[in-house]
Amino acid sequence: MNPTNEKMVEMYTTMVTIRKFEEKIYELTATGSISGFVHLYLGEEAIATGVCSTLRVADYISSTHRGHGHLIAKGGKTNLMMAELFAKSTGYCRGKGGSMHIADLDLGILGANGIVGGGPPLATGAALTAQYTDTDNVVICFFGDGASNQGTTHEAMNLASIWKLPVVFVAENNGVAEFTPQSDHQCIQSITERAAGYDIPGISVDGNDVMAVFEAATEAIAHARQGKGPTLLECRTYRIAGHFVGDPEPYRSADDVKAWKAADKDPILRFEKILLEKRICSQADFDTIKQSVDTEMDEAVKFAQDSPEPDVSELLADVYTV
Amino acid sequence: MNPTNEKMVEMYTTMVTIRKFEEKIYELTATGSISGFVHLYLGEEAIATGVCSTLRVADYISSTHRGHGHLIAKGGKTNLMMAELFAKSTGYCRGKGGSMHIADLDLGILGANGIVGGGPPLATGAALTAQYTDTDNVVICFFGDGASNQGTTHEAMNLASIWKLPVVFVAENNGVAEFTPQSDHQCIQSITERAAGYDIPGISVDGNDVMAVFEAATEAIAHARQGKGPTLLECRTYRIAGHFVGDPEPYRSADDVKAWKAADKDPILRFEKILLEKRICSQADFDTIKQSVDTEMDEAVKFAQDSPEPDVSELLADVYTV
Amino acid sequence: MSTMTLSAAINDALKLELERDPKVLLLGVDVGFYGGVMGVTAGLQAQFGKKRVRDTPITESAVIGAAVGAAVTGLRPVAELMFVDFIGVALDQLFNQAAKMKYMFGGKAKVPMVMRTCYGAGMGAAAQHSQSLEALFMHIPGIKVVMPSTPYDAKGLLISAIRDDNPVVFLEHKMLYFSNGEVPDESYTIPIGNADVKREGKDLTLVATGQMVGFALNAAAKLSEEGIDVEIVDPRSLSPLDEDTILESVRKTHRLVVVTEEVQFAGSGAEIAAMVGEKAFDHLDAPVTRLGAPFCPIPFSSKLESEFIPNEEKIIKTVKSIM
Amino acid sequence: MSTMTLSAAINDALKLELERDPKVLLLGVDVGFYGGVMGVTAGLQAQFGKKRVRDTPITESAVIGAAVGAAVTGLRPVAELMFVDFIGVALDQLFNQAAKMKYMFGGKAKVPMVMRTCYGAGMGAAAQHSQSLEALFMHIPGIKVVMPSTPYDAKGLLISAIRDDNPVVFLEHKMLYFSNGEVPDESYTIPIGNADVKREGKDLTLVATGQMVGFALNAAAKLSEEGIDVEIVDPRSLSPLDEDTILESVRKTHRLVVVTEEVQFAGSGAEIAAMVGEKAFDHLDAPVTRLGAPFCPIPFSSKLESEFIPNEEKIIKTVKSIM
Ligand SMILES: Cc1ncc(C[n+]2csc(CCOP(=O)(O)OP(=O)(O)O)c2C)c(N)n1
Ligand SMILES: Cc1ncc(C[n+]2csc(CCOP(=O)(O)OP(=O)(O)O)c2C)c(N)n1
Ligand SMILES: [Mg+2]
Ligand SMILES: [Mg+2]
Repeated sequence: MNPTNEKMVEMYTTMVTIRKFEEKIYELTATGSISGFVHLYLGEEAIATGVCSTLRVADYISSTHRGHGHLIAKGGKTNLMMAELFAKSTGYCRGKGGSMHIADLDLGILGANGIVGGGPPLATGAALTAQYTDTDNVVICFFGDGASNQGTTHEAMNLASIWKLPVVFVAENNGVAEFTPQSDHQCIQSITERAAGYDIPGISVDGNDVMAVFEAATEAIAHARQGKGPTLLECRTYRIAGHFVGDPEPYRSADDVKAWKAADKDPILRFEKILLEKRICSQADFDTIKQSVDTEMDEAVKFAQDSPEPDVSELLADVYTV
Repeated sequence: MNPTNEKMVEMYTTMVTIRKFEEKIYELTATGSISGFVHLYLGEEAIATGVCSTLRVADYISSTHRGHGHLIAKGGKTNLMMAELFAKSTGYCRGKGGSMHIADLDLGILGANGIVGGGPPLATGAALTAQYTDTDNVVICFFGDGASNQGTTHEAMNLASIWKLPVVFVAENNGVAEFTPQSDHQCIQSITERAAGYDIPGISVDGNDVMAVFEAATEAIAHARQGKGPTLLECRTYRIAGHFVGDPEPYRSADDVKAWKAADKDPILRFEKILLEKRICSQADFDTIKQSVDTEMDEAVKFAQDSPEPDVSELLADVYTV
Repeated sequence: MSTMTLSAAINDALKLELERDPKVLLLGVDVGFYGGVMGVTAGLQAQFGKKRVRDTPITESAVIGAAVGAAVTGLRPVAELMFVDFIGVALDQLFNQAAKMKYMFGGKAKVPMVMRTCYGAGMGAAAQHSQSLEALFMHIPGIKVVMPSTPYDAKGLLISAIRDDNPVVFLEHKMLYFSNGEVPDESYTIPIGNADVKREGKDLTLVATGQMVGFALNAAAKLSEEGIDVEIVDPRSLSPLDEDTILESVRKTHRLVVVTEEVQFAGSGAEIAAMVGEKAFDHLDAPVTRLGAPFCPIPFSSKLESEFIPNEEKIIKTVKSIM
Repeated sequence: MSTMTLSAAINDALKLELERDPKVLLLGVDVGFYGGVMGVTAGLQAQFGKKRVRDTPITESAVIGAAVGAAVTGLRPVAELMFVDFIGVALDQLFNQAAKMKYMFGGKAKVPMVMRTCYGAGMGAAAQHSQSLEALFMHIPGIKVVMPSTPYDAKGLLISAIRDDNPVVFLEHKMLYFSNGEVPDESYTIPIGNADVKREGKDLTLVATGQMVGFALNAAAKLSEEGIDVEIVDPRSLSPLDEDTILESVRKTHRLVVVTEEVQFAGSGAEIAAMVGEKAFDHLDAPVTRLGAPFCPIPFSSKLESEFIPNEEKIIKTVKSIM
């Protein structure tokens, strides 16, 4: 199924929003306005966008330590995210969560997660709710190549498979787990080699091609909505940013990174080419979109800067529901 | 590679020893001489025997809650095992371990294990020692179909694969995990469907055919000794005993069990047929072996009965190495 | 009112809640068809079907995690961890996810789930099937830790736990499953966080948990013959801990013994003792004394295991040591 | 003697032991090529090669389990758990396998392994990367729990831990990595189980661990200006706990404050307080008082996080409250 032109413009806007959000965060972290452990999604924008563009608000996603892109793609508000990264009381978590714990349950965002492999079991639970309550909602479980080795991920895929839960396991294979190349952490090249182990479909796509991601995700999601159970969808990509902001990146060369920023690799440039070719957008349209995203970012930063810090009295609030 | 005739007689003796040990334990548990959680290996004798018959003393095995058969096959002394089950101070663990924790490190037995999935990580560690110290020793990791879902098992297979550790992962697929049939705990039929996920060989054999197990294990072990890494070897079998001694077995019919005790299924009867056909043994030989095993069992029980209980002063001994 | 076992009381609580609220579901290894390895969930799958009473693979991280994920999206799952000793393969989902979600998300989540599990020594089940690990859970903000000692308490507390909007760890002593008590037939709740004075007395306060409550009552009966009148406080939940009831009792008796089955060192009893030592210092006529298990894994041999578990005799001795 | 950071002292201990004993090897996520996410193992793979300093997949159960299996078969592995908060995915291998093996096997095993890990708040790393979980480990018989507060102690204790024939959990506070101290260049050991009096004093004993030791020293300097002479005892290991040194100090000063960064409720401080309350009851002139973190997950906001962590000011206030 092909997205409508309108949807494609929306997808482009989402990708640009993620890109500009992350660039802004990079800058603010490097200059000290933002602290804590921050992992950027730069270069991987097509995955979250391609997948989440086919979701409903009532669908859920579980995310990772590298969560900003997933959250934005699922509708997360950049000003509330920004305020959270600034540790302000207006932030998504009132300043208590930070980058690794942003959530918006009303939008179906089960939260970023500081534990590699923490998300997959949670995703099965949300999918159980979807199935149990007789909806055809689905759950997307994002995880990395590194996380694919974690036992919890295996357990979750097995549980989803045996219970035919409506989950799509989206393996974001950026070829590296923190600083360790994929070839040093698993012998397989494609994570879909593991799908047969759960008797579920495994699909591998170019994760920098948003159209390919969209198409594969649409299919996997339809499969899930029809009650046919989970799919393992691998999206091959590259992490343009270091593992975290501040990573000296001794494990790769600047040239490698540069190559992935080129027009034939960068997911946004590639999508621009398609949009131009199909005459859906002009260069001027891109500029307009970028400007509007820039404005959104500036406003988000301003919102964050102008917001108050949490009061120390909030330290003990919200440990329990009373 | 075929076993020598002598080896085959040895294998037969091992199988009979396991069978008679377990039958004795059943009787002693039912009559109250033995307490605790006891899981019997009845009907699965061909697996431990076929695999361990090709091992050296310096090779290691990691075992499970259903460990008696593995231990006996790896050379464990039935009198010391019996004394342990009687909780006597002469037992393998001086009465502190019981059925689920019998070990004999000198014989390469890393211990039974009360945790499903507890053994596989340990097995990788022993294999690391073998590799690190430049031996060509190998490690056998026994685990069940139920344990194949546990995250630790997945992690261990991945680690063994990426480090090319000399481990053979022996999946004892008896079609049931405690009281849950395999079809309710995983969608795959053969656990070898998971081998590709680690880029390792997966072999499935009839686990009630000791010759088939021996052959497949010999190959997998040779592969490991040559530094080529792990293999996943599935042995399909049936658990004649209940999950534990005392299990009312509501999940299966007496007829099912009976069918698996028949001459075309029972691993010992099947092996007898081969031994007779090949004229390696006569019925009289079988009787002699059985009598000698009976004697061994009687002696083991007597040894256990005559042995002293541990002194209460031993409660606090051996918590630490000093 | 019926006389029933603690196991039956728990079964009854589960049944009543399954009947009351369609959002309640049970999941765990063999909780369904077989009715639980200890028989606690017997009959529930037959009554409520496979959708609501679910057997799972042996993947405790996924099971607890599924309960957390289901809870945060609107259900009220009750997950069974077969033995508390198995928490080591699933702890993350409980202590980093369930416990912290609400706080990390700035209050915008609730996680109404229960993890039921059985604990305790006395069955010859050895080191990996006999532990008492309540202290581990107690130290984690965001979860509640409940530990009933009678069928009556078990039923009322479990119903409260299921209706609670927070993750609750519900600890069932395996040796208490077949202990009997009077239990109302209808549904009722006992608030989590209220200790219960199981025996009134004036000479010494004895705080006891789980199986130790019964042992303490027996010890108290014997001690009363010798003229020592012991008051027994059962916290019933360790987190939140009802400090007031404990302190009130100590301010009356001026003496405290804390008896727990867990390994004493760095156990739950340490918190109770330290708390009283701090908040009732001026009321104490003798050192707050703990009695727990010695610092070793749990041995298989029932002779050694009996020596490991605190018993009546040791309770009596400990009480006398500070009179 | 050189001035070096605690991180460098640990690196040095690892290097010396790797040089001394070919059975010593390191393993963990990114401990090799990258030198550890906190840089603690920098340069060791370059010096000792990939065989001895091994990067692993992100599979902590397999990593800790591999260390246990290697230890029991003859090696001396040092496994790194990147953050102590991750123990939830690997606890079983530590607490049911490593800790209990020797005992369960009737004494016929030894498990000479170290699990190094970093803990503590102060970096804005939020709820899943900032915890102090020493109490969980302390409660488990069969493992030792070491917690250095200075570069000198860190080096000597880590060398002891590596040579120890038991599983040792070695806890490194992330905010101390860059604290400096004098460290001998040669190899030396500090016995595990010996507390260190970090400051002598006569008016009050302050037991402090990890980062709190430095805070306590600063507080003591200020208190001494006001005429309060505090003695500071650093247990250095929580299991075994050097009760004698603590008790001796309390018998001299008659007052005790226990300061730990962990969540106070059911923490390691509870054991220390309860133990002293019991064994030095007659020597106490004031209630044994604990200062720890409040009962909540660790917040991201550095403003809230600072409020969470006990500090100099709170130490001073707590000390004064019982003078
Ligand atoms: C249980 C656990 N182990 C280790 C870490 C540290 N860590 C954070 S991200 C990361 C790498 C994850 O790699 P991958 O899953 O491929 O995701 P990517 O960072 O490439 O997006 C590691 C090791 C963690 N947070 N949790
Ligand atoms: C972590 C853990 N979960 C659950 C159990 C309880 N249990 C013991 S054996 C068993 C079934 C194991 O099935 P399988 O691996 O197929 O081995 P089998 O019993 O068939 O030999 C279960 C659930 C356990 N001991 N450990
Ligand atoms: Mg990756
Ligand atoms: Mg099985």
